[in-house]
Amino acid sequence: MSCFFLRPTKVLLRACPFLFSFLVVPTSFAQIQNQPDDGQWVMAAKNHASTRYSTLNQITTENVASLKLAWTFSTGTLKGQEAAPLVVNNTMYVVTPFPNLLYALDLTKPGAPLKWMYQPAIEPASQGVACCDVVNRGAAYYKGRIYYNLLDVQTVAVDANTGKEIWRTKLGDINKGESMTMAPIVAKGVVIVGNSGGEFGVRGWLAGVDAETGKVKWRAYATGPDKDVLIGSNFKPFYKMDQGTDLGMKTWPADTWKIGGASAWSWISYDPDLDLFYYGTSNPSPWNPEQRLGSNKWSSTLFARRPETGEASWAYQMNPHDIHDYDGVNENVLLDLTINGRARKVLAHPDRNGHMYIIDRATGEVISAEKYAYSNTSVAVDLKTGELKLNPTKATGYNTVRDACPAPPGSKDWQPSSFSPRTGYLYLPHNNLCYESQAVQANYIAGTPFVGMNVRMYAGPGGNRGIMSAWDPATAKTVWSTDEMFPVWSGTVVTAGDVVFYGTMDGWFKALDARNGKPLWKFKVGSGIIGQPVTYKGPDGKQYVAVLSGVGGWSGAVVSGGLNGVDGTGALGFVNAMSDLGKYTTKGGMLYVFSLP
Amino acid sequence: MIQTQDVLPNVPNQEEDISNLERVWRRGRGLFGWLSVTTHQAIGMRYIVTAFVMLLVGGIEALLMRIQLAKPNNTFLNPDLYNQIFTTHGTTMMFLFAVPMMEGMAIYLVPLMCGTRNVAFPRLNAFGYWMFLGGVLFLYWGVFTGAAPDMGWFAYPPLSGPQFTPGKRTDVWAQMITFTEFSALCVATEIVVTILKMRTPGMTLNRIPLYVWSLLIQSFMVIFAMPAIVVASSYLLSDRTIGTHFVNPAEGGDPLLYQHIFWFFGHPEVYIIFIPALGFVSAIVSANARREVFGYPAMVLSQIANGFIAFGLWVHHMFATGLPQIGEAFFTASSMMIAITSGVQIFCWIATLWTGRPRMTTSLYFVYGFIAIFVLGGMTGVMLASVPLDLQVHDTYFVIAHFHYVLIGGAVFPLFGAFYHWFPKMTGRLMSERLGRWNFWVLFIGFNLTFFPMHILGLKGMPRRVYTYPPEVGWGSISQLATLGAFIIAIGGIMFLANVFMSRKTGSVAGNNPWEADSLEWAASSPPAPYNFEYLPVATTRTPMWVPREERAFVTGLRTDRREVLVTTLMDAEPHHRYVLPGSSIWPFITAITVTIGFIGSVFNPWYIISGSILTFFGLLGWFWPRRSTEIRDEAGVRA
Amino acid sequence: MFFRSLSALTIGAGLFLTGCQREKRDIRPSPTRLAVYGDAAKESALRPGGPINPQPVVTNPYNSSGYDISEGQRLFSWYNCNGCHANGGGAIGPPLIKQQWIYGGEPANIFDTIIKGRPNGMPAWGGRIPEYQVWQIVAYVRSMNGQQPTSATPTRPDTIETNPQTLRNRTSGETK
Amino acid sequence: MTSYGRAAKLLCFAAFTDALAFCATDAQSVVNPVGPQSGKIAGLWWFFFWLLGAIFLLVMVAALWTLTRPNRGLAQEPLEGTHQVSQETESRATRVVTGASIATVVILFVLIVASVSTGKGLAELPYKKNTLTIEVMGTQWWWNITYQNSDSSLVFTTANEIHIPTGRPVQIRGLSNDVIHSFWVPNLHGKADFIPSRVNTEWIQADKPGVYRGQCAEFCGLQHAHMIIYVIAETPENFRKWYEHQLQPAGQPSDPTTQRGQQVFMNNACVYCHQIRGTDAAGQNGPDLTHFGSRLGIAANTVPNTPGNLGGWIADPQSTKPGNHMATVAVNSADMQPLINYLESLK
Repeated sequence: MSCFFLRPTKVLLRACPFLFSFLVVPTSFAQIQNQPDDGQWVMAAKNHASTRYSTLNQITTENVASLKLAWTFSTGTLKGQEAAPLVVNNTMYVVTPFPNLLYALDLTKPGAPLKWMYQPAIEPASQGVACCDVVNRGAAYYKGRIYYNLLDVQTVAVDANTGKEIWRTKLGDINKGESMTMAPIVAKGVVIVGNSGGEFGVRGWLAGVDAETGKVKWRAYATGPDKDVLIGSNFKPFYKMDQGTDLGMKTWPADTWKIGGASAWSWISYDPDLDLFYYGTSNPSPWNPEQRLGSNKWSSTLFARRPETGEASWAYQMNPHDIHDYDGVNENVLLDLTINGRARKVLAHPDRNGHMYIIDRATGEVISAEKYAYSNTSVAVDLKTGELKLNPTKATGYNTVRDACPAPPGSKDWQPSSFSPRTGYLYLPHNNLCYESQAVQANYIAGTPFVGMNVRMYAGPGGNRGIMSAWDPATAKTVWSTDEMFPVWSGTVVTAGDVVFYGTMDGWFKALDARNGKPLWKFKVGSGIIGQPVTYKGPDGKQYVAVLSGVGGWSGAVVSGGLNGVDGTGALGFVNAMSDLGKYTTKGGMLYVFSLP
Repeated sequence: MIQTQDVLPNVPNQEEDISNLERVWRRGRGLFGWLSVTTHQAIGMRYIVTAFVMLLVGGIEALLMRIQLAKPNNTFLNPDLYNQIFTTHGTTMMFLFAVPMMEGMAIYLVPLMCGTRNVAFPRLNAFGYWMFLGGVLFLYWGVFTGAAPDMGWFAYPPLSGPQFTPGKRTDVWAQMITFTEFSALCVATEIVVTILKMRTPGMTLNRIPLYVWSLLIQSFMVIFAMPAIVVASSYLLSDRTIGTHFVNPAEGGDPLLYQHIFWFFGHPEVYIIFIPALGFVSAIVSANARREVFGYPAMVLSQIANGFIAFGLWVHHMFATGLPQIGEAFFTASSMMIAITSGVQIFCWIATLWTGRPRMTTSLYFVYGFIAIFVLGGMTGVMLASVPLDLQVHDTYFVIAHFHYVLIGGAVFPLFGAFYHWFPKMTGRLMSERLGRWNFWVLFIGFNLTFFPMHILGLKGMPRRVYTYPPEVGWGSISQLATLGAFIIAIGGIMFLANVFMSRKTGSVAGNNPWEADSLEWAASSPPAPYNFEYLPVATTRTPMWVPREERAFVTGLRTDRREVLVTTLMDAEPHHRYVLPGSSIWPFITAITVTIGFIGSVFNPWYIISGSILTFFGLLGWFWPRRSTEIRDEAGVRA
Repeated sequence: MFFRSLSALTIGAGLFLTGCQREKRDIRPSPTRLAVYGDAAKESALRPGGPINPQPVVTNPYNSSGYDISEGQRLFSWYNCNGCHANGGGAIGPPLIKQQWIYGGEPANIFDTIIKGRPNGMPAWGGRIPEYQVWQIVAYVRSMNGQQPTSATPTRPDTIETNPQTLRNRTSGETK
Repeated sequence: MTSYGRAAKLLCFAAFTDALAFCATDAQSVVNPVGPQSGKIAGLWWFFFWLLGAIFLLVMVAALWTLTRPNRGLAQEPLEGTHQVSQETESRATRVVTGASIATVVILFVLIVASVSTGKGLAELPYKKNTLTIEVMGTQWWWNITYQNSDSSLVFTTANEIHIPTGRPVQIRGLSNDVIHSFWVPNLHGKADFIPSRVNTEWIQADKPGVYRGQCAEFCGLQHAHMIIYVIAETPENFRKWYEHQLQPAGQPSDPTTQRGQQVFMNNACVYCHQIRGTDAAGQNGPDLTHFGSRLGIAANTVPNTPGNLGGWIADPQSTKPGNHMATVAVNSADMQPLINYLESLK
């Protein structure tokens, strides 16, 4: 299937120079190595290209073994801590899971004391519509304000210095099952946020909120007629299967698109040159595929849109008529690669279905889509038509399907990967889960789950439930990989010191050699890690690594929700694979910050 | 000295022998004695009486259903009650009436016809009866406490499964199956051994009466078919009580597997019921046509073929489940094949009547009724074997009509004939022939009035097992007709009961052989002595009773001071050795109680299997406590 | 012999007529069910001024019938209870197989929880689900904890194995 | 009317005085075929009926003949003393019985051939062009119906009533949501069992417009008797109109009463189980009510769809159909009429 040729000689990274005057614009691979970034962490994915790569290089493969705990901070909450702390202007901002507190910690003082705390007005009932723990994936900093989402479908802007609420906008209704857990990004003065609730039969949307006023500038639904999806004359999907009018309505049985899911609950990347941002939509609702015949556009779809108007430029549906809950929401890492001697602006999208999509981010053409993890639900992606060739023996339905891999959380769920231009590798924290399922008639009651599938997950081949691996987009091969007992549900960060950091659900924070995956250092924290590690340069000039510990999320719900492990179908079937988690970790909510002595 | 046998050999010590026999075979006194009985006449009669009571109960249930269906949108029964009643009706008729009744008749008649003193395993025989009674009582405990099964007598999962039939209703049904199948297997075993090893000398395989042949075939069928239903009901029971997944498709089980296993039993079950009835017909025909049944080898061979083919056509109960066409064609052909073997037997009987001198007794009336009804049922059976026709009439009143035609026509009419035929043997008095003919005509007319219209109902689209129907479908007047017929049948039943009770008191005394019939049971007195014969009669021809008295032979030399019988060889029935049968014992009853405790308890708590087993161990300990040697290898004398 | 066996049968049949709650099927709910639950459904063990004597007890009218528990099981999925509580193990909502109840585990407490909702995500179903159905759900929820007669409790649904009681012996997910 | 139909009349006149009841209603009749499938089966049926009927009569005549004096003992030999028949008589009987047995074999062979070839004929329909696929899901105790199409925007769900165009082969794709059900519309075709976790298909075609009644034929619990389905065969033109109308969401209520009715519907447990497209109600447990007003019956066609019946059904579902799964919802008397009006307005 290797009809293309990749060479890693020219890998370009794009950040967003005009937003942060203090940022140096890297224009070439060489420059990145030479020109250090500012050592801050202003958005969850580090930069708009979502590389999670820091040029800080104090911590290296040689000295990482002597990394020591610098200080800690308790978030005061015990649910899954999925957020990335932000570091801007010597202040660290930590967002907690529900009740979505925002802490500002003063890094200039020893022990980083609390500067202020913002406690939003939030509806506690919203906890009942959060499918997979009441997590929050972080905030974004822009022009002196912290923007983040509240579980009860509100977006807030908080003054970064004082902790005062500047505006708070209600964007949806928990009584329709909507919630918000994603980390927003800000592009061209527009805060881009999306809803969660693919398991509640919401109608997915992504909204552009004016950063200044909090007014909704546009809202792009993922289902329904083209005008709702903000598909206009400039919409040019690359593949025929995605072309046509009102597909968001016509690819559904009558009126089912209104409760068809396809929420945008995860990552957004932005390319300022093309002026396009990229995000994926979630699974269609309900999971039971028999209740929604058709390709169910635009669920499990990658969208490219303009930040100012929300207008769609192209779309590519990775999993038409998704039958395995393969959300398309995973991160899109924007890379500039030279392929077949041609410089191409691409995005790398490790999808839940196990394929690593390398897509031309200007046109939406799939350049390659090799499998990066074990998958038997699909065969391959046809690059001519863009279609995913499925394995019919693993198609879910009213019959029982066993040993379908990957399981609904996919080969990789939301847990973001990182990319090091130094090695040219993507660092993929991912899962190794298979499952058995049987569809049952799902009943729609607004504000309650709309799933219709009995699921039980278990470890995939090898018996380990998680894998940390490095993927070389040049050769489309895994370079190295490390097995983990539990799914690697934390994000990763890679530094110019060639160290990759990630955490495990049994509570180890680990550093690996980015080149060969050799374990270099590990530290046992209080609770399992599912957060996104970050690295920053402190006011003292030292490089710090920070991560939130506190197990939870979909995978950790068995501990954070106190679930009973005897019922394997708990947490949408994840409990079956995780019922022993409680033996290894307990609930927690603690920030750990490390530095060299 | 009371002589009971019609002819006695001229041997010394006759008086002593007879008084010995009287003493040795005497039943114990009081309740204890009653519970300890192991003689085949007593056990057989208990089966017959219990099964007859079940027939009446099942009949009452049928009447309740007919009342409910007599008019559209009737509210006489609510659906819950109706479902319980039709399930109990089917279950009762199949498991608690038909099979046990045939078994009871066999237990009563086979040793007599084979010219021996008792069945091969008298205690097992008693045990089998108590188990059967346990099943009866358990099911009707359910009926009276609202736990009657309500998922149809074949209990298809998932409807019968834990999710859709809450409570203990299915469990009661499934465990009742275990009880009755246990009992059926006990009976089948002892009948087979009795027939094969305890025939009187001279009764070679080709001299066995056709009735005994039918029982031999039926018993083998029981042995092969019943384990299947025990498996099916155990699957169901363990799915329900201990959470297994035999028939849960989602966990790799298969509801169709249950159907296959069930019908692998269920279809032979029909033949298990009516093959003995064909035996009745043969016996009645030969006695009343006053010649032996025409085409003895053809009769025997077609019965055996029936027995085999019966196992190869269960799938015609499942044509609508969506089978591959080639499989359907195979089962169509095999299902129709049974018509050949059945046809041959019908032809033979007609030929017998044709070439004989029919004496129109009531039992022969019932045989003619049988031929009319059964042949019609056979015709509809051929229709049901055809896949396209079956798709239309399957699970409709057409099928109801069909199987009542073959089961009532094929089994109950011969059975009534058999009652009239053997009643004098069992009680010593003849039943009233006059009332008998009335009885026949009322039953015959009532039957056809009830069930013939059901063919039409089926063609008009009435599915079975509906508790009511709206007026606009136009089933009302036909249903009313059927209900009327059902009450006429009930009148017929009452007439029969009246005849039984009156004749027991006032019927004319029968004598040993009122019909001048041909088989050996007529050599014994009416009713037979507990030991059947003073001296076992020897069969010198296929029709030993038509051998002139002076030419008859007897077995002498068997010891009479213990329950000694003669074991003969399988093929030629040559004397092989003496065997002492066990006498009365309370242990079969006690063991049956312990097993019952285990079975019933396990429905509520699986641990009862353990405690029941331990108790049963003690029961068996008592049962098998060593006695003196039972076997004496010694040729018994045969004396002409 | 005939009569004796007949009379034995009759006496036996008489013995059977022992009542059996489990099989009761009240297909039609009674039109009204009045009850004051507020007092009985206390969620705290502290009773200022000492305990009230005698304690008012609210019993579930649909307590021990297999049919009602099974109806409760059906409604548990019809009303999407299993969406949040899975098959008792919990997911979005807390597990229902447990010793400790956040808001009390008495029938009246569970009834209250369903009707009124609870602040941290439990929806208030009152005003829509008829009362008799709530009681049936209560009976089913309690049956998950073995608080109903096991003989009346369905052992598992006919889907993939989701019943905690039969899952208990499975491996805890470490290897498979 | 076909010759079979005439024969049916003949049969019922001959057999029953109550001919009217038998012949007046034939909307659920095996012997009133309106399509190729049921036509072939009915043809086979009459072939079997006449052939087997003749054989039956023959056997009866033979059996009764034995009762007539001249045939006692064929050759009038004395039997009483010896119970023996002469060799000659015996061999004559042997010849007759052998002949009859051979005839049985031959006839059965003919029947098997007829049956199997009809079976093959029934399997022809799927090979025709321009087919329509309808997914029917049996549920305790109603039918969920989804019209399928490769263009999913033409897919919609309704309940308990199938409309089909005449002259067009229709594939019924059968599923079950709980226990085994059996789909049976006798005027069109035989049964197909719908078994959980399996898909069973059946091909039907109606050549004559009309309303054909069918009902579940496999016992499925308390309300097995009231699991009725209507197949309404229409001209292709009418069918297209109906189809297009069904695709539309429910109309918004225009007058205050129906508006109030919609509110009542939304405020009660109704929304937990029923869907009305175009509103927020999207429950899937019960039948889709989007175009409820246009349907023939209520409660899986247990009773005709009249306002009175609807009121009774909502007020006390357990009296119309005891044991059914519809919740008894306390709708106060002032709200009942608006609710009925609203539901009946969903044409």
